[in-house]
Amino acid sequence: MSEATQKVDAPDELPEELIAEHGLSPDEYARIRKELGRTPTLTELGIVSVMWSEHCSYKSSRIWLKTLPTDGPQVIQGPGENAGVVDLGDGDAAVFKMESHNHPSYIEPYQGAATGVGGIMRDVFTMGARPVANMNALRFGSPEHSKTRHLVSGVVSGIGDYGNCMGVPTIGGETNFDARYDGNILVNAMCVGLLKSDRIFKSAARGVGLPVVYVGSKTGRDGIHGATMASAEFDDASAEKRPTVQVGDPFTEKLLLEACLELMAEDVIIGIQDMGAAGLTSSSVEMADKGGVGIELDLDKVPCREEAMTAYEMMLSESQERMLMVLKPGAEPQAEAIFKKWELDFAVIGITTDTGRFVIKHQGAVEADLPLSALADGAPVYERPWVPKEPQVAPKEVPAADGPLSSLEALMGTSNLCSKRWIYEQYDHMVMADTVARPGGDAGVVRVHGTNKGVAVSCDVTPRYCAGDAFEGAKQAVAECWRNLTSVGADPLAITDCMNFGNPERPEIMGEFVAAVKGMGEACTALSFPVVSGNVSLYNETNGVAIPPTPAIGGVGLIPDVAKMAHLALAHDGDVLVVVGKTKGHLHQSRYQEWISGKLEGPPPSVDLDAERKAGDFVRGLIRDGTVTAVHDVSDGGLLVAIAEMALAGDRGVALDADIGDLPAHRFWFGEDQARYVVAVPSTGVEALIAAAAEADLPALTLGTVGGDSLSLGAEPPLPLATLRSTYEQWLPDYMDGGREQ
Amino acid sequence: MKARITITLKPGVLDPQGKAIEGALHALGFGGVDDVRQGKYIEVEIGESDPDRAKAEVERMCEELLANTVIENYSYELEAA
Amino acid sequence: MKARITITLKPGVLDPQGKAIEGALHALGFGGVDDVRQGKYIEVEIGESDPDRAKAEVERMCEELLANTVIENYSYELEAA
Amino acid sequence: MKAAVVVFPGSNCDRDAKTVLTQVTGKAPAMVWHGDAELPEADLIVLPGGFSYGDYLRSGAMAAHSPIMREVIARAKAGTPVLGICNGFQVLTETGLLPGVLMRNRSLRFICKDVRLKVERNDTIYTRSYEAGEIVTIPIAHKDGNYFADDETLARVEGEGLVAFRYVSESGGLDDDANPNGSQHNIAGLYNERGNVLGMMPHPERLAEPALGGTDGAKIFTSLLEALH
Ligand SMILES: Nc1ncnc2c1ncn2[C@@H]1O[C@H](COP(=O)(O)OP(=O)(O)O)[C@@H](O)[C@H]1O
Ligand SMILES: [Mg+2]
Repeated sequence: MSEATQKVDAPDELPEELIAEHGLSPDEYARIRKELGRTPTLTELGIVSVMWSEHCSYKSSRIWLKTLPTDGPQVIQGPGENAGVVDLGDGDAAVFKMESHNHPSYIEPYQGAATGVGGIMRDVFTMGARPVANMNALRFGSPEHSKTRHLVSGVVSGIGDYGNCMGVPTIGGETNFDARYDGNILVNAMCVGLLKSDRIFKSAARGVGLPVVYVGSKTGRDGIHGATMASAEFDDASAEKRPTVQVGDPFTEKLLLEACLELMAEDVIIGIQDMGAAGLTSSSVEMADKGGVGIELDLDKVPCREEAMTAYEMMLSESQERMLMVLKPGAEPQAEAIFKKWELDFAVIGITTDTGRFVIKHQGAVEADLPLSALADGAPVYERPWVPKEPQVAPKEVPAADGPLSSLEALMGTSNLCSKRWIYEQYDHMVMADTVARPGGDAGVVRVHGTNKGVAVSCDVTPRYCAGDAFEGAKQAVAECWRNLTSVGADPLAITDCMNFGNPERPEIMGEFVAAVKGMGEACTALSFPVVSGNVSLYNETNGVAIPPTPAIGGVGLIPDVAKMAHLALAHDGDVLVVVGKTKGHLHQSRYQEWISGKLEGPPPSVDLDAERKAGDFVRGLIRDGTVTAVHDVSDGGLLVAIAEMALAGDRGVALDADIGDLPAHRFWFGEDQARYVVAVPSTGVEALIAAAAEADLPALTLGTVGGDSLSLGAEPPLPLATLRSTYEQWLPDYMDGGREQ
Repeated sequence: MKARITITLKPGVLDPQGKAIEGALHALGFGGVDDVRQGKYIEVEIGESDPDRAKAEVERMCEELLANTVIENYSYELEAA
Repeated sequence: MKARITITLKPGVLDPQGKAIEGALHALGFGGVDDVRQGKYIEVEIGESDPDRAKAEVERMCEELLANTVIENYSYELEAA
Repeated sequence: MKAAVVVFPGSNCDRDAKTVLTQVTGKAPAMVWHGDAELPEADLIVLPGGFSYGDYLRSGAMAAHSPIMREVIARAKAGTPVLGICNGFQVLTETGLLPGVLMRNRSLRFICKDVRLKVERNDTIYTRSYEAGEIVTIPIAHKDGNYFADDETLARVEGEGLVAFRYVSESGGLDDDANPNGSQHNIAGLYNERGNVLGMMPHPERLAEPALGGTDGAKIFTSLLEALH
């Protein structure tokens, strides 16, 4: 079947509305016509539209993403495959990626979030890795918005049900509430897997005449146009797009995982690719394109769940839990036996060819015959116009509230600083019995099974900083992620990202994107923290109002020996707290500013990457040589919030007596200056630590002494931990219960 | 009045539960079984005796809470207490 | 034939789902709602056209798998294809 | 001690069970696929946690009808120790080897966290390494762990001392706050009359090593090793 002897039965002309509905611009359509020398069939139009959608083609972002640093001695696989791969030594490697499922989660939070988690895990096990840790980065609208509670509840249970059923621990994440996400929530899911570095599977279908095999679930009419939907701006009519929601089946995915890993242990797979966005179309195009071959599919062979599915529907279906593989010839029976054992569909649906064409046959007709070069590499690339944002002028001083401790108490009971326990307790974070740092700390850590090496994972971005200044904000996101990994004692290795932005056709949005990429690039270079995989989600806006630029960063680090891991919980009375790094008292765009003035304005804190590196390397050294008994980086809410989190985690109070110099107390305790860590050290070690810091040219200041059951500071009445804990722990459960009692 | 509400997945929507039950029934020897679909059944006592108002109330409940109308349909019967 | 099976909790058996739905309905302003019970609804196509044999088959399915007869009751209707 | 771990489609704590059994007994257990007709000779059969068949229909229901379960039931009736953890407990109640059912948690949410358990007795093969009445920490991770039985069954279970573990507060109190899922009488684990079958919602295999945050779970396995040796 390698020759397409039949002709395509193309229509004379396609209606303009149909072309527009497929999200193709008149120019893009003209390109297709020219490429084909004729009008495309409906199936061809569908195929081109999904391949050229923003989601699959990265047409607005590609030229910028290319500027990111992606190399390093630790990098085994950079961007371009289903996930990135970094070296963990001893032949072990970590595979990871983050992906967005924003639009589907807004429309149907449970299924949208669940299928997002399913999709990212497939990306990871497609590479031959067993997923060992999931993370999730969530941005919801304001708690007061009428939809927020429903969205939180659905998204969290969707993520939980899928990951829990798969038996992959969800070891952390982040959660923000901000009115700027009211109409466009963000659900970014990350997965980390482990494999042996000489057993990495890729997607290229190298070789002609090879069987193309479909495995997993059957194809239904799920999510047709999902990929184009993910690239379309919302409007009030988007409720109409509802039936495109996909339903996840984590049980089938668990079987698919086990079946794929079992087959991967044999030497029969040439290329493998999961069917994600744009399902069969994008998986087969990518495999053929990367392998430099043509591909021909016989859709009569595709396992279908519904009757009378057309070629168009099969090619665009986004049914979940499916994979495409190219096998060594003759290996089909061996592979089929494994998939049958796991009660999954298995079908040879096509063959690789030497024609360089993408040929789709169905019921005796040729439904599509397209040059592969036009679909993948030939997809449009735009250098969209962009304008830089006006620099923010610092508004007047942020006013001070009464006392730091009473401010702290109030702050710890706000939606953004409160405990996220209500969320992470719905996620099985211990399954696989290798979770050595559970959610609630700076980074989650899982052991490499059977060793004492640990893989640390953290997800970070501070959208309010990015809204103030996308360049500094993106730098900060990378730096905070690096810092969180450092705080547990890990060597940060590399990142994945999820670039969530508004409509790139608006120059100011494109300007934010460009600034964020530049900021990320600068930070990644300075911290030797390259980008190995990622995802872009654009058009996150409703009725012309965009989300704040949200470049979510997911980082992975290595702890050579988990016995030398650090944690934020204060561990011994009498230890002394020391802040490493300079405290300048930057309050613009801070949680304190938001709380005291109801506004977020001004420039975000700037990020001095040299200082970050110096402070981080220093603190990591303290952890490795066992000098410190607890470590926490300083981020949202500033120093006092960091100290409070350490106190609550260890259930030990602190008597604070820092010499704050000339800084007003509220700036000292709540400023969000970067490149800082709070460490706890036995009192006998304080002097040496301060001296070592001076040696390393790092500011270090003692803050107080661990002990008791409250936080005390100056003349203010001490704040009992029990009071603080209930404020901190109760906000989210009370909020979520509010729906019942209103 | 008592409302008996049945909530089913819209045609074409994947039903993992139904699929798994079908597999289990086959394994138990019910070979001829096909097209298994699982839904929900909910009984509600409503403090409304006027049939028209009861109807309106049950529909509002289904739309607002009981059914996920993105992927589910619902039907119901009313029965006087 | 098609069997429409309804599985409900026996009276006296705790129903956490029903209770939660009731609470949510109250919160949504459906004040008069009471006694909410959640059950399952399962549709099965059976390859059997004789009503008696179909009946026997459906009952066996329910007893063996679909219902946990320790806590659940079942009822069903048959409909010719 | 020779153990066998039954693997159902959707089991996901089978490897964790294997790890702890290997650590404690020094011998890797036999991993038995649910579809196998043969169950190897074993001193202990473990039904691991996870989501057999996705927990679709009712948790544990479809696994309970797996061909291998006929053999497990026969062995249990003949006195072989059978330990069901989490999903394994749900399978045991579905087969009728243990009374009652595990319903959806009172909160309707999945809950993963460490809980405090009271070890009701230490005169069983599963608990001889514990003190009677000892309060231990073991994690739970489930959505359907809300134990329910009718009054008569409950009275029998209590009367015969079949409760293995109860959810308690730090100080051992049986208050409602310490009950994570709404279980009757705070029941977290249950024996059969003969004492050879134990079903428990908490996951002892997850806290059996200091690096994971505790070792209270290991004593179930050391007890078995001692008893079955
Ligand atoms: N959606 C979530 N899922 C899982 N864990 C979460 C989620 N949101 C927050 N957490 C956890 O709560 C803790 C606090 O989060 P965060 O304040 O973002 O930490 P950091 O400031 O160190 O980045 C972390 O351990 C994080 O993993
Ligand atoms: Mg941190």
